[in-house]
Amino acid sequence: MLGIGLFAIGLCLIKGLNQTNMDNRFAFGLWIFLDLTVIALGAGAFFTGFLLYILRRDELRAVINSAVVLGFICYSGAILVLMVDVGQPLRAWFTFWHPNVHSMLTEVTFCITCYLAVLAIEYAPIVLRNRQLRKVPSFLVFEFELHKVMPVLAAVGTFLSFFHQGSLGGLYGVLQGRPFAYRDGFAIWPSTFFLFILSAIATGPAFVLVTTWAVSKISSKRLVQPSVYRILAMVSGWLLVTYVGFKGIDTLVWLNRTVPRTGAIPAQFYAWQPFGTWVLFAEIVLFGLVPALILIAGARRRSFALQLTGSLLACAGVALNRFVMTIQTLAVPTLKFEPFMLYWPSWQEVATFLAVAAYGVILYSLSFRYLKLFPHERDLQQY
Amino acid sequence: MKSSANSGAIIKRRFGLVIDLDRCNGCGACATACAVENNVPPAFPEVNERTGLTWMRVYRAENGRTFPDSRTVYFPISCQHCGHDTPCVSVCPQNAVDINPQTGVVSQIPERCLGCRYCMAACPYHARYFNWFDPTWPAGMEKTLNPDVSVRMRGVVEKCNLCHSRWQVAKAKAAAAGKQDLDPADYTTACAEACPAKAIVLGDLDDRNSEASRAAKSPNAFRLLAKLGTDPKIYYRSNREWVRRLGDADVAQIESEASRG
Amino acid sequence: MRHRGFLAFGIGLGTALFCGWIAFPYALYRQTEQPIQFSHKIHTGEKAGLTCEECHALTAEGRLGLPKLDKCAPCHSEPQGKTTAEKLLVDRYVSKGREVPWLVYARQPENVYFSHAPHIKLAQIKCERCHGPHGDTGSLRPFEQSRISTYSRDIHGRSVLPIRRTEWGSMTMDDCSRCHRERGVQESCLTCHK
Amino acid sequence: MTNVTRRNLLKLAGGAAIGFMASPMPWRLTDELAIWTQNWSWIPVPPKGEVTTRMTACSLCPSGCAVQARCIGGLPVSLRAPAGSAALCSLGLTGHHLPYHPARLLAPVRVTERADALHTNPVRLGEVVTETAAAIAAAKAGLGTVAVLDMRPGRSISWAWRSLLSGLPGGAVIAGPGREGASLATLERMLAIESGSLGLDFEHARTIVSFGAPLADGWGSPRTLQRLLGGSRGNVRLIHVDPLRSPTAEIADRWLPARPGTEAVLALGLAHVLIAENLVDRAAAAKAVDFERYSLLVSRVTAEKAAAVTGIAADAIIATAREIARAMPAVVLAGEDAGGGRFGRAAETAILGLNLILGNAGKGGGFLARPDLPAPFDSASLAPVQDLDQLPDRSVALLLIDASAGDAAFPWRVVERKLIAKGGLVVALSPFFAGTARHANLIVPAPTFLEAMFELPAGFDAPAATLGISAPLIAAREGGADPASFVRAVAAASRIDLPGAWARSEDLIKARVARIHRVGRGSVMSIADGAEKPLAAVATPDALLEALMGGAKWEDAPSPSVQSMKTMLLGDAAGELERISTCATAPKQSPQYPLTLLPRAPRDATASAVVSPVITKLYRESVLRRSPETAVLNPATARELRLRAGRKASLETAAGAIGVTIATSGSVMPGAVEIAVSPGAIALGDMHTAVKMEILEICAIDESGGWRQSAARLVEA
Repeated sequence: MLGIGLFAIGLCLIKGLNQTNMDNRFAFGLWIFLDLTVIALGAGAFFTGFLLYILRRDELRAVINSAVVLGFICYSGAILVLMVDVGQPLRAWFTFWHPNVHSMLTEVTFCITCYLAVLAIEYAPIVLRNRQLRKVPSFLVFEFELHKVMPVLAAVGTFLSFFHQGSLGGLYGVLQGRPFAYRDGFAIWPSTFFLFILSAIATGPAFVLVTTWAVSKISSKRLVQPSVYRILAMVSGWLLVTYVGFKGIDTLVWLNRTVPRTGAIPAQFYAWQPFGTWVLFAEIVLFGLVPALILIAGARRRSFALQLTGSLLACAGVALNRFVMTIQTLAVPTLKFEPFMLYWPSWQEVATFLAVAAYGVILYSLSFRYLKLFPHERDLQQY
Repeated sequence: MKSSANSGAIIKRRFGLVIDLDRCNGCGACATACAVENNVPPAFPEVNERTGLTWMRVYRAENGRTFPDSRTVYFPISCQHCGHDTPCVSVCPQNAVDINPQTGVVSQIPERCLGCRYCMAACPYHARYFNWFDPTWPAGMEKTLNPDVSVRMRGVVEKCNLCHSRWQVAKAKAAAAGKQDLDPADYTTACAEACPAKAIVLGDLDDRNSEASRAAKSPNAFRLLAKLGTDPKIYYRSNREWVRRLGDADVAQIESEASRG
Repeated sequence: MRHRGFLAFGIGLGTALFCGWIAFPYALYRQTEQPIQFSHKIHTGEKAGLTCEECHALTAEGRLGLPKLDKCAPCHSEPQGKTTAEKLLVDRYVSKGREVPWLVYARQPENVYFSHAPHIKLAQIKCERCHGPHGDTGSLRPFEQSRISTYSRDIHGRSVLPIRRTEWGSMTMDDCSRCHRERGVQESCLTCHK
Repeated sequence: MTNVTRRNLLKLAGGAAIGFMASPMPWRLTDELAIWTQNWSWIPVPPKGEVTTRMTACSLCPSGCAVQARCIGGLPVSLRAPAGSAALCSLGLTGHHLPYHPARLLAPVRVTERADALHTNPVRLGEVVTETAAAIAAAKAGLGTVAVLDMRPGRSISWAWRSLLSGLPGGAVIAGPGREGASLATLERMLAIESGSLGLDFEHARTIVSFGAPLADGWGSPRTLQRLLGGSRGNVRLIHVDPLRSPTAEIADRWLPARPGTEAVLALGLAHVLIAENLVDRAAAAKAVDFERYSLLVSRVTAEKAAAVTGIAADAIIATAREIARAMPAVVLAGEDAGGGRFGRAAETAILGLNLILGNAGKGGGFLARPDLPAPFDSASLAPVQDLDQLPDRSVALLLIDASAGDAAFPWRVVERKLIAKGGLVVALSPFFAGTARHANLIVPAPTFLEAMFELPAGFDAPAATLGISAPLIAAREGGADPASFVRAVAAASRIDLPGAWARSEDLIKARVARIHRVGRGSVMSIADGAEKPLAAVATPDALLEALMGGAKWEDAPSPSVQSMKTMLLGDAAGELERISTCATAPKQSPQYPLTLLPRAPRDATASAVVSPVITKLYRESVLRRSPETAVLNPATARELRLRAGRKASLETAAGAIGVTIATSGSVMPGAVEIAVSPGAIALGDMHTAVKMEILEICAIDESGGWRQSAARLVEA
């Protein structure tokens, strides 16, 4: 899988993006949509860090390492894909040299790269705790030092992440040329800025929960206390409720104030199959409110099954939201006399992403094999 | 400091096009002339209407009635050179898009562009095009390229810039004659020049006695998606009410021939 | 033990610095000799007594460049003196009516639209400001071109660092816009790019 | 001295890393690489050189528009219309691309068919000449006849051909089909004009009644279109008969969508109203020997009857007739049948007859007599110029195709039928391995636009004879052959001596110019300053030639009088018209072919063998021109036949089938199916994509070499 993927990447880099099925209308395609999703899910890393180091929820120490690794994978993976997605990767650094401070994308680029650095540093001590490396005295010292600054890093990471999750939302919210995506905002940020933050931190823990569960299934080991799952579910659930609340308000404002002002008619947006109004419903209720309630209920009733379904639904929900913002926005026509369009990714696009996914799995399993991702793993094996 | 005062003299123009849709009969000469002038390469065999490069693109639209009452209108659409909250300018992460203060032209600099295509997502007119392929001409045809326009490489965005190279040439000519500003007769776009029906007019929209500014003020003149508040500098005019409704953004979607079924 | 460790570190550091600072700049540029040697000094001096404008004249379209053969031919129909350059000029070019394929130090890249007219006529900038004082050079230095970017060393900066030792000797975008800013020229990408 | 441990290596690496970071190398490399992407060696670089402006004229169609070329280092990089003259069409704007077209031939080739694909192998020009001579000998020996298919008649090279053929069995020059205004020949027959031809005086017409003449699609001179679209539109009215809601219909003041194939009835119906309401020029009409018969005949076709057949309301027909009579002079054109070909003799006679009863013959704003251009040389005997349908089937042993000055799409089937059973030899003169030349056995590469001197005789729609010259701007390519010298070579090889002292095409053109100068009539119109001076004021033939080379045009003095001994309103189609007038009924569709196939053929798709690859901007790269793979129906028709938009289907006629996608549009006539004709892959310069069966190949055809609308059906895949 990695092989085919790398081949596809090679094609795209050497022959150019004509290898994809993207076109002048679908300037963004599968890659951007999945990047957004992945980064949203990766939010688990910083948010758990935030809960642990800033809010001092020490139970979460059990999953923090795993969360950090996940975050690292998600972010590095996303950046890898982005490098293939842009037409001129060798010029990507222009963004740092000649930045346009008004562009949400600039914010995103800066934050993501910085945060990736932070994650790398957070990753370091986990690596250093490897038995072999512990032999080197200087490394021990280094690790110890790192531990002292960890809260600071967490804080920085949190700030950066909050910011770029927002910017990712802003990415679409500011498109005043696209009434479907455009949102009014507070200060310089459109509402999507905050909604993306909320949805990301809401689903981040859910994703951590899912992965942790998956890993323990595969390795058939108990990795964390059920209580940890419960906290994650609870946190995720309540955040999701808040998110859905705001999302609902935002949608109403958008439909009744923002859109009419642009001269467009909301009904038109959903006049095109397959993107009927059901999308809106699914986004807010089916994959928003429902998982939220399930999660809370699950946490209350100590039912892991519920927690898991809730988490899965929540993750699906955030994916759907990112899909709508990316693909549907481009599919809906703006001019009266132009057609509605659809697009299917080419195998190169899919393969490229699978390669990154594969890289993620490999990196994670290596970390799991050689590093101590779940500190309580040992103790839990006792009984 | 005569020299500095001299070269710093402020010239502010708002060049724009006024396109008379009642004269346009969709011959496509504007699109062809544009491609020749701006070294836009011919299509690869794989290229279709969704991946092509057409700085000036002519859309066909119908009034939605049926034979024999059906009527067709052609919308020549290039970059609309929005003057206010220009959607593509603010989104470009590395300043590859800006507005020339002297002409009001929205620029797109292929050498700076990294090909993220965010500007294309931002443009409501789909007037920006991405180089999905390396530009290629049949052997020998590169001898017919216009030396005043650089050929774009694969992986960057390009679009209409109101034949800016012609503006540069006219400026140089004026400067050689010691004049600060160009002679309007020396500067027109390839599309306006080529239109057999004289349906396209280029002019300074601020210059009260330019033909363009006068036409733009006519009651039947309108701008596409004007309600978005981006103040585009390309005006359209038609005496036919249904055409104006098609161009403006507040009527229900009308079946478009452009959909090709 | 400890001391040897530092030795290793030092060696690494040293080689890297050497490669980066001395070897790299040397390897980066390809040096080519001009087709024939030429002395501005002789032509501007009392020998020929030409002014810059006589050969590098501004056209009505605002173009300015190297003189064509017809400028050289009148005097150089016969070799002026014994130098090989003279011989080459007459045999290879003047007699055959072929233009001399000079390598232009200051040629701007394909994506730049540069016209001398506004700079000379309107802003009245002296040639030396950008081209340096080569009006009185006795010979032509080899043409240096980056192997990677294909840019002439003159336009991309003599130094490998983005620092300028002299007012001239570099015609990067930054140099242009610095000067434009000083003179309060309204700038945008399309002012210079095409 | 030191043992290498892993840790030392680590430290070495660390040192190196820090060292590099502290050196300019990594940073400069990043920069250089970015700049490298801006100057990729495989991205074409435009030419350098000084800018010049040169004048010439476009030879790509008979209109011969003036052209101002912007040249860099002497080579044209863009073409435009000089100030004050008609703007160029997409073909003209890209004409300077053609010398570099991928289909361009640079050496004589033999065409062979292997694995049902065409291949070319280079041959020496000598071989072509000897084989042609051999074929001539064979023809003389009784194998068959010799004919030349002249795709651009009226050029002086035609005289060379005609004198070459004069001695040969059945030797004739066939005027290439698919020419605009070919129908004028019918009018000439009706007026029994021996010498010269008819010229059309659009300039002074106040009404243009166009039966399917696609004026807005580049039919005739662009000047006409620009008059119709331009500001001065006020003084000319356009009445357009066309089942297609075509661009011409869009700009027409009145649009009459007559059912395809009922044009003749509509014309007779109009004639009926004109005569019945006494709106005709009796004096002029009475000149016709068969006026009585004519009026009797048309009296049968009442407005109501015409309405029933054509599907146009009776009062609309009456109103139109009155409108015409109100805004005289009104010229009536027989353009193209809904299939893009000629109407056929009966319909043409009926339509053009209107001109005669309106008294347009020899009147300003109508048809003027137009003396032919002087021949380039005198010759005792010349082979006749004929239409394709005058040529008997299975007769031609040697067919020479002269596509050197342009080509036109037409169904090869009609030509193939003329060749002798075991298919005679076909030799083509063409710059491209495209269009008509693809059907030849041997191709001699002629120079193309801008590579050689081309003469531009007036198009059919010029009131008086004119001559312009397209001057070369590009040196002719190596391996090309000059048509005239080819004629000479063939003549020499088969021991035919040709009159006149000419060796190359230029000589012929110069000779003709000299003769025009001797005639001394008319005036010379300069493009540069728009000044018009009498020819008498031009001192020498060379001065005239120089002027013409500089973009000027010679225009003959108009001579309006049409002296006609025997005007026939019913021409030679009386019988058929009788039938039509008595028993014409609305065309019925056969149950198995319920649809009428109407191909839409814009000029740039059919008027030339190749177009600039950049024309893809109008076809594949945008939706301006419909895709040739899209069959468009009226929504009602689609519902009736249970065809769904977006579905793949096969479009079938008696002649064949092609794969299409179904689309619906209100602009299509119920019961019709529209398909766009577009330049094929080869015409657009794509030599690798396999040549597809094209729409025109499945249309019905007529003997004169045109396409007709055809009965068709759509079968969903």
